[in-house]
Amino acid sequence: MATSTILGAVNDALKTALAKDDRVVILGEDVGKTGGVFRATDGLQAEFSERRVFDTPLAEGGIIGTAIGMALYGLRPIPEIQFLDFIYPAFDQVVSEAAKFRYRSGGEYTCPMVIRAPCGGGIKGGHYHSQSSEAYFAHTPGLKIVMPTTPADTKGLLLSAIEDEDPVLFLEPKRIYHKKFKEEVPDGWYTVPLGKAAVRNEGTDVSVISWGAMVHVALEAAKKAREKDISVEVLDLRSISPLDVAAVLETVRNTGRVVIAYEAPRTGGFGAEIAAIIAERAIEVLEAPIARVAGFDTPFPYTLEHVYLPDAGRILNAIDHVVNF
Amino acid sequence: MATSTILGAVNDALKTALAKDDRVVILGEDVGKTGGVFRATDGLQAEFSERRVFDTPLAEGGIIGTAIGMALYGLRPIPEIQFLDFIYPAFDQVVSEAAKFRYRSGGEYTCPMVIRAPCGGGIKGGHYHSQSSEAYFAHTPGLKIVMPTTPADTKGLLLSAIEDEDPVLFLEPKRIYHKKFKEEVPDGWYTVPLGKAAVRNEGTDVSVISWGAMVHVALEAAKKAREKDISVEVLDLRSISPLDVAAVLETVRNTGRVVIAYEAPRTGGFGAEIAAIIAERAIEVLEAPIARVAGFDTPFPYTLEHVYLPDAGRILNAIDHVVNF
Amino acid sequence: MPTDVQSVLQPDGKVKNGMLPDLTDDRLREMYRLMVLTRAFDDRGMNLQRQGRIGFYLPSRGEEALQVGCALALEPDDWSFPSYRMPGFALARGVDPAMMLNQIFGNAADTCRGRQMPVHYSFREQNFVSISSPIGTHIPQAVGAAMAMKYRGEKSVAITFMGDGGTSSDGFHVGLNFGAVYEAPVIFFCNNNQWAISVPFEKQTRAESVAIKAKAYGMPGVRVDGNDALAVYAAVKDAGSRARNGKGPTLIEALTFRMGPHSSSDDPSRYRPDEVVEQWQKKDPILRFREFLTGKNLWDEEFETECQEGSKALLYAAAKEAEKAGPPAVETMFEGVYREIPPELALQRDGLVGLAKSGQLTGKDEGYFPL
Amino acid sequence: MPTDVQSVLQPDGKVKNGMLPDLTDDRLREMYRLMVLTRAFDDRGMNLQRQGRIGFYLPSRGEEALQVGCALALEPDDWSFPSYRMPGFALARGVDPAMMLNQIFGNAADTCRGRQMPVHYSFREQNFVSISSPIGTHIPQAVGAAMAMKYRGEKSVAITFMGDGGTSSDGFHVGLNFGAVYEAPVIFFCNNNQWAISVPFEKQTRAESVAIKAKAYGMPGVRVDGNDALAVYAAVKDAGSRARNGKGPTLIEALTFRMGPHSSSDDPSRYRPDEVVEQWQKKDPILRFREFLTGKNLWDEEFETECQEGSKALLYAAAKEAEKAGPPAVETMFEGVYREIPPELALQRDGLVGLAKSGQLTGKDEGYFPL
Ligand SMILES: Cc1ncc(C[n+]2csc(CCOP(=O)(O)OP(=O)(O)O)c2C)c(N)n1
Ligand SMILES: Cc1ncc(C[n+]2csc(CCOP(=O)(O)OP(=O)(O)O)c2C)c(N)n1
Ligand SMILES: [Mg+2]
Ligand SMILES: [Mg+2]
Repeated sequence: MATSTILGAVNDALKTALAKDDRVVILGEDVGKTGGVFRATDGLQAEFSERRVFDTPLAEGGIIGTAIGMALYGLRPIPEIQFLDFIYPAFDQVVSEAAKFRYRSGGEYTCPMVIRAPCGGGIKGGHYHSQSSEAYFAHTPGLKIVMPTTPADTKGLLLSAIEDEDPVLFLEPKRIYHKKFKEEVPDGWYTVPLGKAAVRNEGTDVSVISWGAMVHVALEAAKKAREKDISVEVLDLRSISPLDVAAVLETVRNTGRVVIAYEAPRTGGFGAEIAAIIAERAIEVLEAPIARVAGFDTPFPYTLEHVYLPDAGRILNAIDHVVNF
Repeated sequence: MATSTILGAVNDALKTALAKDDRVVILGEDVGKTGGVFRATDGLQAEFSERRVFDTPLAEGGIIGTAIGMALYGLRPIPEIQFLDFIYPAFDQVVSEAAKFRYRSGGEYTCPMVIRAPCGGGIKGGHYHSQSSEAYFAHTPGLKIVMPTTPADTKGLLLSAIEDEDPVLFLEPKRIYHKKFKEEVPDGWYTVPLGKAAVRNEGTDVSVISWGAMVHVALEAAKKAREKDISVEVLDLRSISPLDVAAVLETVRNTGRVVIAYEAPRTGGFGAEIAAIIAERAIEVLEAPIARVAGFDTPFPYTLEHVYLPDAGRILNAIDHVVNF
Repeated sequence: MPTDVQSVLQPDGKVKNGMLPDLTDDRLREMYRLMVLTRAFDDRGMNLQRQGRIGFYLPSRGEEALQVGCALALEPDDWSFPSYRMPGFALARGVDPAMMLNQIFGNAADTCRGRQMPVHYSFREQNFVSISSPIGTHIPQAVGAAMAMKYRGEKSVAITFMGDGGTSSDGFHVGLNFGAVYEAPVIFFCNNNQWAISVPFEKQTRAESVAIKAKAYGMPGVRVDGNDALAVYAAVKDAGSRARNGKGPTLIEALTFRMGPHSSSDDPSRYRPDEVVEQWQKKDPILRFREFLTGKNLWDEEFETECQEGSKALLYAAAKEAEKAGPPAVETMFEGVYREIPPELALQRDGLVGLAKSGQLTGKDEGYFPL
Repeated sequence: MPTDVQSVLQPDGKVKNGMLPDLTDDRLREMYRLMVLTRAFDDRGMNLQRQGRIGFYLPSRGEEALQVGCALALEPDDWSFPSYRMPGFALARGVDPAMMLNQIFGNAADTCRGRQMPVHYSFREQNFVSISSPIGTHIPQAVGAAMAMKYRGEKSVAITFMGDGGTSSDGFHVGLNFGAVYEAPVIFFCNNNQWAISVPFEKQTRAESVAIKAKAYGMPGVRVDGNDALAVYAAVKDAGSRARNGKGPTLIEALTFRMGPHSSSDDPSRYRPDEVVEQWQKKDPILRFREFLTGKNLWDEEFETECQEGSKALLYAAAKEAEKAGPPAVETMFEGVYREIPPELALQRDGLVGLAKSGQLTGKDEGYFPL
């Protein structure tokens, strides 16, 4: 058992999967010799050969389209999209094809594959290297969507995704690839189940529901709230789809007050779905409005990114609001 | 003043705009000689020449990409996407380009244009001729989104969209192109403002908030509810973006009970945003959970489409639920 | 030059010197029978639609030769990623027409479980991959399957079909590029039937042909008479052996003509003059093949009746059966989105089934497809 | 054959017989000055990044000739849709380097108002259209602008640039196809610098060249030595006059080499051998042009110092100014999403401004771009 960052855990999971399962292949722009622009695939081509790990031409539709074909035929491809922002040329392949193959063919054809993509802000990437577009995919039946927040989860969730018989979008919050912490990550193959949320901080006064890098900001806010004697429960969704609705409802029942924190533009973000579920199924326990702290309804800015991204101060402000309602 | 269907009103608006403004051009697959597969552009090429109304090769990215270039240069293009389901090859152009041009260039370049696309189910079109994907676009700052429900609105909203200085996605619920009703549509140029909802039926017990073809189903449900002495207010959003939040909050304050009805898959649909706004800003007036009646979280099916699409029975069931809570 | 059009049969059905592919008399007669069956199937489909018994149909009249010629040149293990105008290809690959009728009725026995529009077939047994409507998406998928075959060291090929309109799609560009870069064992087959709904080929591209587009990807491009089953057969055989021998992909352009409407909802008289259609009428692929068979003493009236009446009777009976099968059950709508149904979707299902049982649903099966 | 590489200057700076474009001595010296300025700008950019004063930079070292040669062959009213590796093109179109520095600092004086990453310029005055990161999206946009010029009966052209990697994008395919179909006055200019980050040209396509891809669209494709400013100038002039005379688009492939890293975050030693770089070092476009000027007695040490030191001093001072300007105000972040700010967005703005004023924000400006 070694300590690892999230990025290291991604690499470890990929290596573990390549070693175990000959169906696994990795493809994408720059994933080969240079090991990916973030180095997530570092060393993998050298270890497993160009047959297993290979560079592609610059066309995301080709990357996902060929990966779908490989998956239909029985391989287990893990395409990388260099930045989630660049998945749009492949949007048709993802939403019209990967997501619908099993259903439309009555189960005759399936495409189990894991699309990996770094997502989110915090690295000064401007409009096109910062977006969190999980909500587009969450509104697309047939896809699973995962967003890890710790190194040990990252490896276990990625291996679960690779084992899964359905297409999974594995979104890696690039902002915490290296930062926040290292932790012990078990050796070898192990899985963390998809569709299960995790309570990252127990609390009684208010629930902050979050996912991705924002979970760490929520934890920071929880710490600050503690100083004011407010006890915050932080729920990390881990999977956007399937969604652990039971865990969402449970934390709401525990606290009766909810703040939802996410990076994407507020309107139509996945936080809206969480709010809607609560308003539909647990309204009787609510003691305050459901507050959302999110990115603003603007494109992702460059210079002011630190003001755009929800910070602990904004989450704390929302916590105060629902607690004092 | 002549009576017209929604489809007729689209044609009328386009003709009015072509006649008035030489910057207006119409492009798309089959929009020329044959006048569009739904005949929305019928007769326009014959009247205004191939210079103003022209067919394109089969590539939505090319249609929207060239339309953006024309708009940047000062024309006022109205590209047609044959079915909203086929906008995905142009998704990158829509969300990365059209939506962000004004912002990213600090206002130096703008692309006012109206993307017309028939949307929604009800014509037995299966997976790929039936989807209502407004939520994807509603989560994309920089776009405006309109969905008319009556002939007179259709013309007025479309002319507003054409006048607008920002890119507008004009979604036409194809299921009611001909059906439901004809009504008087004023001659010549007139506008109905974007961003204003309309109360289609006044009521006091419960609000049904809806948009597109579903508004008519909601009205049918309201009628049935009336028979049970339940008074239903039906709010037609008309614009998804900008959203008339004031009208949403007002109807909720009137009735204290809400049903949101939409065709798209339930999870992550735009109805989630409406529910979230209410849960955030009007929770104190709510006397019941916020109910959503929506498409299911499956791809759009063929044979069972009439069971997939929310019907008056399902809306009525939800009305009963919130009224008896 | 890719603009040469390869052919075996002359317009009068005579064979060009020494070009005849190596096919037994039985295979030749089988080709003919399959072409006749394809036309009968299309007629049946259009008829069912006109009678209001199905919602939509999309015929391939005039394109029978390329479908059958191509199918017979493949091996059983080869995979196909067809476009939607390929009933004859399915039939010639051995799909039971009754299964195809189940699909166009969208009934409970349909392999797609009534989930897709008519003609969007899926036939696992024949490695005939589920068709989707968005144009071109399947092209890189075929490349991916071919890459997987190569990865596994197998000798199979993948073939994929697109129309002339489809050559403008993103899928065409990325598919051909990836196919060439990875030297995948894949055949790109374009049915150039001159029209994409109402848009003629000249407005689709300024290239002198589809075949020449192969140059952009560094692969061979060939042009073949698509109304000549034997020429198509030969071209696909060639491309197949290149692919099987590690020489990578080929782009084949088969020149043909869409004799009918785009689909049951289309009225081509709005956009194309009858004269053009009449010209192509003379190049009817079935008649030409009949002349050829006659010249070889392989055709007589009895065989003709057997082909024609056999097809009709078969399809008539199968359509009746398919109609009887009835729609899939409501709860099937929730199955197969994922391998296992997620808890929330199960809740949605249970809610709907409850409403259905208690008679609260009011939606009606109405409306039919206008395109 | 499109594989012939057009050139004017031989590697030693000598002119091939009779090929010299019609340019005054002053223009020739201006070309040189602009190339030197471009290199100085790139050096300044990389330096500022290394010093931690800006977050990211992306140099064009080795590609100066094509940028300048191309820019000088255009008319002021022509529109350009550049890719991100074109600082020299902007400079040669007359953009003030101070404005470019404002952009890479993302400061309050930036035309983009600090909203985009460094090098994603927008300069309305020079018809230099706002750059975006997604590869290839701007290609059909250039076609649209050209279609609008034609629609209005104007004589301008639009030019658009893409890398070798960009030729694989969807935008390339649809852009060239639409451009050809509508005979739009557009020039497609490919900087084939052999690499797309770490992916070499051979893995990008199996086509024998980029230029040959023009065949797929029925337009002329030319190949030109991209390190030869005069050859590029001539090719763009030619393509421009074809376009202005209603003859439609041209695809130009300029062969060059990315001498530096992909960007300030890239380490090319991970994926390409130094030898290749050294070979291309010998083909340095600036040295070659200096030889040429020397041969024509248009160069001396004084001129060199003027170019070199002039550039450096200018950029040094401008960077200092740009740094001082400071970031845009928080409320500007909400402006310009739409022409008028929608009420809901105004609420978001007011909320944030309130929090900022009361000191409740805790986010820090940290993190820098790794790619
Ligand atoms: C991406 C996409 N855009 C538009 C359509 C609508 N559409 C269906 S068929 C068709 C024409 C296709 O023409 P072609 O590729 O030549 O094939 P053919 O119908 O002639 O066999 C169009 C535009 C579609 N299915 N997919
Ligand atoms: C759609 C898309 N995918 C991936 C990227 C990431 N990316 C940025 S530059 C680049 C390589 C581009 O190579 P090329 O087109 O040859 O241009 P060059 O950098 O050599 O000038 C890649 C893959 C992107 N910007 N857009
Ligand atoms: Mg066609
Ligand atoms: Mg390059």
